[in-house]
Amino acid sequence: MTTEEKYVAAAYLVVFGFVLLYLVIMALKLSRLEREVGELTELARKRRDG
Amino acid sequence: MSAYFSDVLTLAQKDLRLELRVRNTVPAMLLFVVSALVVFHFALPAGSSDLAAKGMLWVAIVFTALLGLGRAFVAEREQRLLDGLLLAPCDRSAIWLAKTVSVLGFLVVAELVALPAFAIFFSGIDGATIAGVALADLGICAVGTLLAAMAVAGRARELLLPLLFLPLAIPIVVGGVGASVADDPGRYLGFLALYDAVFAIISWASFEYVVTE
Amino acid sequence: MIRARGLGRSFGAKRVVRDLDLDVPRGGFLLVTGPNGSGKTTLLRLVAGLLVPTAGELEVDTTRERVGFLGHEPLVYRELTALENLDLYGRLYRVPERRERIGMLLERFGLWDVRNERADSFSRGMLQRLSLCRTLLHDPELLVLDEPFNALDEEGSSLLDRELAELRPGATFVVATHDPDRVEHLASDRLAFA
Amino acid sequence: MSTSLRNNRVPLAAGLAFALISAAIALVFFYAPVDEDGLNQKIFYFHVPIALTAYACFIWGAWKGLMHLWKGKPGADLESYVAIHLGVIFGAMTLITGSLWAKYRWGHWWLWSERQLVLFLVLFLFYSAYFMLRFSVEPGPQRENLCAVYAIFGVILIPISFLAIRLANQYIHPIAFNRHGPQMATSQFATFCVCLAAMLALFAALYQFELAGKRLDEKLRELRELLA
Repeated sequence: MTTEEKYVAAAYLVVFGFVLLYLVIMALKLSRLEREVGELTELARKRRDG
Repeated sequence: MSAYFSDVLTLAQKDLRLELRVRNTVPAMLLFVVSALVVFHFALPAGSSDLAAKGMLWVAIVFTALLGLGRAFVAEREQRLLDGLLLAPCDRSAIWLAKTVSVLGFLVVAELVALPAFAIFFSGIDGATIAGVALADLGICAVGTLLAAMAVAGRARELLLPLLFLPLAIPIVVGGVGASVADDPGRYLGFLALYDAVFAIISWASFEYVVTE
Repeated sequence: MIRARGLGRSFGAKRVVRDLDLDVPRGGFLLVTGPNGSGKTTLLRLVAGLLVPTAGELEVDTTRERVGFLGHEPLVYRELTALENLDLYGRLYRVPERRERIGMLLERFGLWDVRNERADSFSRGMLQRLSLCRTLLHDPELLVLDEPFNALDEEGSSLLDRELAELRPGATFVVATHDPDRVEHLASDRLAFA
Repeated sequence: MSTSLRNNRVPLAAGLAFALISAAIALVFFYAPVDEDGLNQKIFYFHVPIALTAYACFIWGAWKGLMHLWKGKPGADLESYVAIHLGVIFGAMTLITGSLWAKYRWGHWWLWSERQLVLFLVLFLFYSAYFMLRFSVEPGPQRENLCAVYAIFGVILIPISFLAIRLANQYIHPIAFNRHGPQMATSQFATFCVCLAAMLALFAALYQFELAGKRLDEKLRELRELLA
């Protein structure tokens, strides 16, 4: 690759790096939400039974 | 209208009386600005131009103002005294205006010492610089007072004010430094006046929201 | 005078006042009781307009200049004298014949002799008396009093008893206290926080 | 209900963003001609739309802030926060791609004469302080008001700072680089427009996505309180 191409590639990588990072953060958040919903469901179930 | 200004006067008088009685803010600002100028002398290597020193003057002014602004709501913050003022029937923007006026007064006193000190230590000061300082003071105090009221609502208030204030102070520094070093200070003074007008109006209009809990 | 429907106020995730319905007629006296941290102070600050509700609605049928609020803090400048503090508030509230009224109140609450002393030299009880002067200064029609007997000695308390009895017919009251027996005979409505 | 309608916007916006970004990349690399600046233009196609999108985020955030103060619209505070949050992310991307561009074109990582870049630095600092403000105040009506006021200050700061930086360049850097190369060809302009649309769609998708997540958070908290 020429230097020119390297810079262009770097710029694009930065942008997509950001988007991917965002995706990872969102995935982590999703798993947290899932866990919380699970806990709450458990709580609700206990209430119904108890 | 006259009722509004009499409220402003009453509140500003109160700040002045507190300052005269306790003498906390103004002496600190005076000492700080002179110390800063001395530090700047050592920060500028030999052969630095007078222009660089003029830039330093503006740094000193902004940070001195920050010192005063940090103290602006101390009396009200301790023991929730702001509640007392908010209960009163006066328009809430009058509280902002009065505080702006008193901080402006303190800053001007500090500059009455700082500018002659600068002229003695570094180089002379021309009319454009003085006009620039006067216009910049208005903007600094108008915006700074609002931000100080914001900062006291937060937990890390001493830390918060400089962070909020400095990005907004950049245009003031540009206008001020431009007015003191450029050949045609007019456009820089005009810019400062524009800044003052725009930000004074929105600070005035938004203070009520800032103090609503 | 005061009407609340589903009134709620939270601080962060903490709901201090929730789903409260309240009606206090003009000339009424609402006695608010409850343990520390149960929401008494929050309710009083809501009524006085120092807080905005986060849920429901609250109507208080008066204007800011007719509300007298006595809170935990005396709301006086420590570095100013008693007279200067009352003068400041007197000006802001545009009290007619300010000097006479201030003098009369200071006299009545036994602060006339210390009127030119700074508030930071006052004891807790004296500060409470000064704060009462501030609250009554502008002849309010709605009195919001949070622990008014706090820090008052026996003399001060009976002074306040007399004052409340005198004001009772002409004003609406919202009073929070740990010591409900003291004002029980004045109350028309009661609200107990759990 | 409006909630389900709102949730439907996420896949719609995401799909649109995906399609537009794919089209943009294809156009940039296979359609748009390489001009005499070399491949420089290829960075420009994403750098400038990202910068414009960041402005759009800040303006949208301030608009929502104004709606909060003016109309007291519920949820406007959250929307304003999410928009500004995304604005800061797009702003950071602008700074990094701009810095790469500057290095490539002029051989320096940072150029104070590059006005847009300096403006973004100022805005980046300003909006970073927004987060400090937001997270040092307890959630509640006061925080909502403070954030709304600060967001409105932000959009006023944008043109004021822009002017200030122009003025500052006159006494700091008298010689400005000529930024405008030759006129863009029609094909280049078309590519640029698609890139801009792609970035705006990306913003819309992330915005809806974040909002849905935050609303879900709030509902969960409420549920937890109800069950506790």
